[in-house]
Amino acid sequence: MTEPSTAGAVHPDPAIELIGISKRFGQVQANDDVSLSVRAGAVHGIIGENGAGKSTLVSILSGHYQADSGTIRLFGEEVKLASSADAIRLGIGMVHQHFMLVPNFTVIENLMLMTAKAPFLTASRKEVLSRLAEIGEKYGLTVDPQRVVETLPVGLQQRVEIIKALLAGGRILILDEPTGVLTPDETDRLFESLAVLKARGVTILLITHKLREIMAVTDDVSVMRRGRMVAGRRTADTDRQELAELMVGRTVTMVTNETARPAGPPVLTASGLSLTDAAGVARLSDVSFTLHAGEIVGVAGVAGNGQSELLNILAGLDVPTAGQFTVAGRTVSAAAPADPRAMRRLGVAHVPEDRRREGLVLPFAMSENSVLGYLDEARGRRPWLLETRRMRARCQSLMDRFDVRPANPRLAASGFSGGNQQKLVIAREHGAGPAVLLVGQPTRGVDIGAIEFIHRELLALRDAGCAILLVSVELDEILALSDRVIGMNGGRIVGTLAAAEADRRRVGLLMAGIGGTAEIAAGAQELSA
Amino acid sequence: MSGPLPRWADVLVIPLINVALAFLVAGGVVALIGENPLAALRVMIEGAFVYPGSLGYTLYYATNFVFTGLAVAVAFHARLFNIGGEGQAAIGGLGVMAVCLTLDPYLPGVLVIPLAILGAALFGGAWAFLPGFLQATRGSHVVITTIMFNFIAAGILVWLLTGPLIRPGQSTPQTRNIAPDATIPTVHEIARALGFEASSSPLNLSILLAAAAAFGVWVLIWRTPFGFRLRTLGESEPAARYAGVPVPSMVVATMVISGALAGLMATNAVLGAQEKLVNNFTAGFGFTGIAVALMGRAHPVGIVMASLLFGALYQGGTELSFAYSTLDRNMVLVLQGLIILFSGALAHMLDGPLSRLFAPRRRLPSTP
Amino acid sequence: MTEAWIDAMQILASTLRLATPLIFCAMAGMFSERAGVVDIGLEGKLLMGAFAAAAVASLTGSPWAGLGAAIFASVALALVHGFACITHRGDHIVSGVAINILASGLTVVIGIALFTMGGQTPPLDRAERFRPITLPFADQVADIPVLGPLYAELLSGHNILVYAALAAVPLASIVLFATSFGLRLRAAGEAPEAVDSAGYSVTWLRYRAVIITGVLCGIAGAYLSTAHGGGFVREMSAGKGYIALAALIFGKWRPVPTLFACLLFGVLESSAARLSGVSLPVVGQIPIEVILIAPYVLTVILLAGFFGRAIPPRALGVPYVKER
Amino acid sequence: QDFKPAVVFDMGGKFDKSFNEGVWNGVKRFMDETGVEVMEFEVTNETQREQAITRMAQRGADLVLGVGFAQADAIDKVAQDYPDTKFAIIDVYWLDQPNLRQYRFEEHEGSYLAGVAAALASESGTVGFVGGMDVPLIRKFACGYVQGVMDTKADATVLQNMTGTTPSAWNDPTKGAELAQSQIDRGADVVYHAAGGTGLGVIRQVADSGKLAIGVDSDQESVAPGSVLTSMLKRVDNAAYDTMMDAMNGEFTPGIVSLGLEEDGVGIVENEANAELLTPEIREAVEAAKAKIISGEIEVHNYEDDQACPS
Ligand SMILES: Nc1ncnc2c1ncn2[C@@H]1O[C@H](COP(=O)(O)OP(=O)(O)OP(=O)(O)O)[C@@H](O)[C@H]1O
Ligand SMILES: Nc1ncnc2c1ncn2[C@@H]1O[C@H](COP(=O)(O)OP(=O)(O)OP(=O)(O)O)[C@@H](O)[C@H]1O
Ligand SMILES: [Mg+2]
Ligand SMILES: [Mg+2]
Repeated sequence: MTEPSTAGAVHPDPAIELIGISKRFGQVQANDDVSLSVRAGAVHGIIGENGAGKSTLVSILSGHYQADSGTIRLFGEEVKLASSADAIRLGIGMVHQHFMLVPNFTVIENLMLMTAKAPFLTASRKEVLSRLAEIGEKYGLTVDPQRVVETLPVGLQQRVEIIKALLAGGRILILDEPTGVLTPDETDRLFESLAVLKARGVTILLITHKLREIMAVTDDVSVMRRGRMVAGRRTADTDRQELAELMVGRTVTMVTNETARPAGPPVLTASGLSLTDAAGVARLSDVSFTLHAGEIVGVAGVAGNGQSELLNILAGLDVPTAGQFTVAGRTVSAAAPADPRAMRRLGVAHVPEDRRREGLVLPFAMSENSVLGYLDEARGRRPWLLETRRMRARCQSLMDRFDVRPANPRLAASGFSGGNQQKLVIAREHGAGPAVLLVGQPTRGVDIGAIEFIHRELLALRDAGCAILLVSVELDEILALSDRVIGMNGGRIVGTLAAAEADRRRVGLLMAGIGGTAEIAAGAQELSA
Repeated sequence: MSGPLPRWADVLVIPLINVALAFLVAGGVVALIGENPLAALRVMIEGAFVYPGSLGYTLYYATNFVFTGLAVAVAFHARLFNIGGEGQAAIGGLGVMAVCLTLDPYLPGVLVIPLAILGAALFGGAWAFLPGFLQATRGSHVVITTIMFNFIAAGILVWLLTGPLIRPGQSTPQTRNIAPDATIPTVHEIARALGFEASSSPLNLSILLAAAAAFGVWVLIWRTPFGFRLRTLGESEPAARYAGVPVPSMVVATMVISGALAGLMATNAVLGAQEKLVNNFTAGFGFTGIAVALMGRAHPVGIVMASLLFGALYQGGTELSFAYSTLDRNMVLVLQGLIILFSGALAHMLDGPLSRLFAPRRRLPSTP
Repeated sequence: MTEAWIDAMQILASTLRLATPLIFCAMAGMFSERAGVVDIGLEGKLLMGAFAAAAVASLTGSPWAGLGAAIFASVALALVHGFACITHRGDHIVSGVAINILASGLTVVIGIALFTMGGQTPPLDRAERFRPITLPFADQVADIPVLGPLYAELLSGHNILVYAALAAVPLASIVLFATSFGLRLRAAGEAPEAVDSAGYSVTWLRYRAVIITGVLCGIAGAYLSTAHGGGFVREMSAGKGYIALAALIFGKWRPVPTLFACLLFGVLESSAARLSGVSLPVVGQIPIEVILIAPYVLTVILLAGFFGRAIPPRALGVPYVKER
Repeated sequence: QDFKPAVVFDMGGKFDKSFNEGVWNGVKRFMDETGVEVMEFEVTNETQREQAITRMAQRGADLVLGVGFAQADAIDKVAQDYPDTKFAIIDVYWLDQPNLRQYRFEEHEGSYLAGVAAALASESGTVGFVGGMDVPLIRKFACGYVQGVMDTKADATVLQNMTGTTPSAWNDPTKGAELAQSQIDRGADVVYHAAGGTGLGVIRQVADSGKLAIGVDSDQESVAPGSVLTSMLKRVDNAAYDTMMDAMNGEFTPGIVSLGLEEDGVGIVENEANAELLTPEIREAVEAAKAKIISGEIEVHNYEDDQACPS
């Protein structure tokens, strides 16, 4: 196994050269003639919208996928990466966007999964322990080898992934969106580790959506869009504005919520909502807020901080373990649970976070999807039968109204693009004329044109008096649409900001769990220090 | 990779090819044994359609398979795998007898028959209730529980047929006969009553019930809100939950309907043909339902067609035993296993090659 | 007292004999399921193995040749299962059902073709069977109280496959939990993508697992027809494959608890043999059917999670798909 | 050739070395002597019987022979449907059709002799009986056997087990072996079986343990040479042979034919092969008992008469 080169001795050739890489999945051209060069010993960032092909590209580099065409060179030598094993042999370690760990194995078992060469584990165990000690010493990365992985916090699980990647040889380390699941604190610690690794001569390829991170830790940055590599910059020579525009391919002029509006009467009041999961972990703690007619309340937070649980409770999908909420005169609590159908009858519509799994039944025709959750719309004179014609007609009108293409109700949902699928889901919920609309990640994986359309529709719906609760991990989306912003962290509401006082920095602090105006001020100083 | 297949190919060509493959392999086995597969096939076809009464037998078997096939299919649509058709049918038989043994001395046949049919459905459904309930509430896999329930049903039936229900003074594990007017009339009896020549066979009017059941299942699955929810659950449980489908009760309801359909097989076999409850009368037909449902792509029309095929195979297969000393009807079991393998487990083996065959023009220019 | 003790030892010895095929099959299923492949087809492989063993033993006169044939036949079915489930991502349960039905048809069809005896093989004579082995000094120590009967009645006097079944349990433990292969095999059933990203082929691991399953089921089959039984009769597996699967679940996919589950089912069966027609104090004569269905009822109760819930391997039954 | 006889074997199969095989031997003798082809079918499932018998009649069989009481209902029904065809059935005596002959064997008498032999051959004083399906017919075997044992050795113990309650009990040799072993464990050193194919397992297990077995229906010496004390013969072969001959020669008569010791319809094997096991003393005792039964001095209780066994 190759030892990482020592600090300072930088290889003359680029550590990684990808030339003309293409990869197609079925109908999707995930990578289209992509070329990339990464300097040895540098931290190289890759950015791009959802679905731009970033993960695909690095998965090719780690041998997980095989490119349809193109050449790969490592330190000047052309290599063939027929499997992950080849990449590992060549010293490429990868931390995947979704962890590649066996959750109910111990840390050391997970590490041995890759390293064990001898038939029996006793020998391998000794070897891994000594390598682990070495890595701890060299890079400052330590973890209890006997712990079962699923009992570790996410940050530590990620550290196990990094250690695994380093065990592979540690010449090149690839991290695919490593911070998406981390708390700001954990993120900071990750970046500290990366600095050490870099100092030790490891070449690092970092994928992230967060321009702040790109600016903070990378030396170079490449931008992907729709499967192509569209630009490469020295980080020092660029700024966030330029990168953002490169990413989406044009100047970003999004609709924003300019008109400050007087809030209407309260339509949904939540008090003390809490949810403890089967494992006894508190997912949501004591959440209270009021939603008024004609306002959009944005819920900001890093994924996994209770927003999804909140949406599910309000939609009737989960029952709160404590607390209650009231809507349209009905109070829902553990003692008086409501199911999604009951919530819909109360005028609560719900655009789920995961449209492919929840919001749609992919093999169903669009017409059938257009009545999902609203079967009454499909009943005819004989209420025990569904009327296909009614269903199609309804779907057709939704499709026309929301510009869903192709506008054919008979086609299966699976054949539509993400943006069009999402438009149908929003059209369906919109069409119910709701008093409250719960929206989760309305524009995830949706292209910019559709984003604009969806945003406009949400604002129009609000103007018509609907109360909208918007959950999104996209800070920009929250800022653009919200009349008020609720910051969530660790299942709690950390603070609430009015549209006027909400800016990136303040909302970012809320997401980091730092709430209250005084605290914000203190936190801001701390961060800038 | 290539795009999806045209619908007609998916619905028609693929099942036919899969069945053809099964026949091919089975033919190979016959050849290996040293017999001519075509000659054997001919014996089976003649045995299924040509001899007097053989068509009646073929349709009688097919009727059984329609019920058990529909039972499997309904559960399939909710992505539940009900392997318990065998046990549910057996208990359905008990349902028929529960009604007939208690009521046929007192009530006229016209009243007993509908009650007995109801009994078959109720008992069959009840036997599927617990596996469904355990799946819905405790997550016990319905596949394993239904297998266990098959064994338990067989045990209960043996106990009853050798004990409390045995016809007095008899050794064979079976009940007394149902009063003649309380049985479902056979087709040859009716034909003879109308003055036609008809060789006797167990084919009886339950076949009409089977046809009605097939149509009913079609309406239920594709035309009712219940069916919509059931299919939603089958395609995506998260979507079903999102849409407000009460998942646990849906699972239970689906299993009960599935079990009731399997139980109805007893109306054909017990109330129509044997006119008494015989041990082991289900004879593996519950398992055949799996092959039928897979081959018929869980659609009532497909199931009716597949049932006819299997009816012919079962009837024709018996003829093998008469015609050959080296072959017997177990050849049909081999064929059945192969059909499940090819049209079920290996269903998508041919998708790739076929879609290339069907859609050469739809292929996108791929990067060199 | 000694009488009762000897009785107990004899019942346990019978238990051991009856549990042997269950142990083999359950260990077989453990390999497959730990690697992520559901195996409801244990029953079919067991039956096929039983047939192949008896047929070849009868034709060649050697039980060892029969054992080899059983392993071969059972592995062949295992590979069909692998081909459907691993290579073609077919439904594991459908494939298993197909294999069970196929086996119950093929054994009879081939049996009739070979022997024209209605699907059975000719009864095997002594040389064609695995014979009981009397352990050294069994007769001498038989009279020593307590330990004597334990050795002479319980441990001694079984055929070699019974001892092999007992050895299979620690062996399975070692392979699964102390070797690199076992580690990766288990990982393939928990998180196949982790195995893949570590540079090992999930497909090949799973294939090896189903092959091991085939081998063990083959041995179980050979035991049924050439060791415990003296020839093949149709459907002689009689649901043992399903019971083994239940034992595997009951044992939470762990070797030692699974062994005990097998022994529990074995006790039920052996007491069924001894209790038939016997009138017990208090309860009187237990209907034989009650004892016969007890394993199945027990399994359902276990599955319902009333004795603690079994958590299956996470990727069990999930085909590993790299690219959609 | 015009005469077309047919035989429908029952569960257990025609090579069960026992009941069905006995019939098969008679059928074979008939075929060998007359050159007539006999159509045959083996039932493997309860639902096949009626179809198989019907099919035989349909195919133009002049005589259809059903093997075993389980076919009673089916043959009763088909006999009505095909009044021109002749039918015969073994082990049934309760039907009434003008074209049906029924054979009844006095198995209790033969079993009595088996009991005498077992009691005398046993050293431990404990002997066993393994029955197949638990039905009155098999209880009749057991009952006669017990009487034979007790009359010979009053302090003997007889262990009894039935294999099961369904027809599959006729074909479960492994279970038979386990039952035999459990009896041996409890001290039995002679085990008599009346269990069809299941009995093969009984004999094998008994032989493996170095004890003695008593076979049933046919001479089962060949199953485990040197370990079979004797076999209780039930001359179903004669029944099969006679029926076919009669039917061919136009001498077929309906009604019940009873075959006991007197008619040589039952008995036990006494020949060269078991000369060593079945010692002259035993043979003597058996002969004496046989004479007494025929003369009526000993009355062997028939379980079927009152569904009970005096013990
Ligand atoms: N295994 C796969 N099978 C089919 N299509 C895939 C597969 N993996 C990715 N894709 C498709 O390829 C395209 C590029 O995906 P990729 O995961 O590389 O994007 P990404 O840039 O990493 O996006 P994100 O920021 O959301 O992670 C998308 O359209 C995606 O749907
Ligand atoms: N992960 C995926 N797996 C399979 N097919 C996919 C995947 N992602 C997208 N597709 C299919 O690829 C096609 C193109 O999808 P894509 O999302 O790239 O369209 P698009 O041009 O971006 O449209 P839109 O602007 O509406 O998002 C669609 O038919 C879609 O169903
Ligand atoms: Mg990605
Ligand atoms: Mg898109």
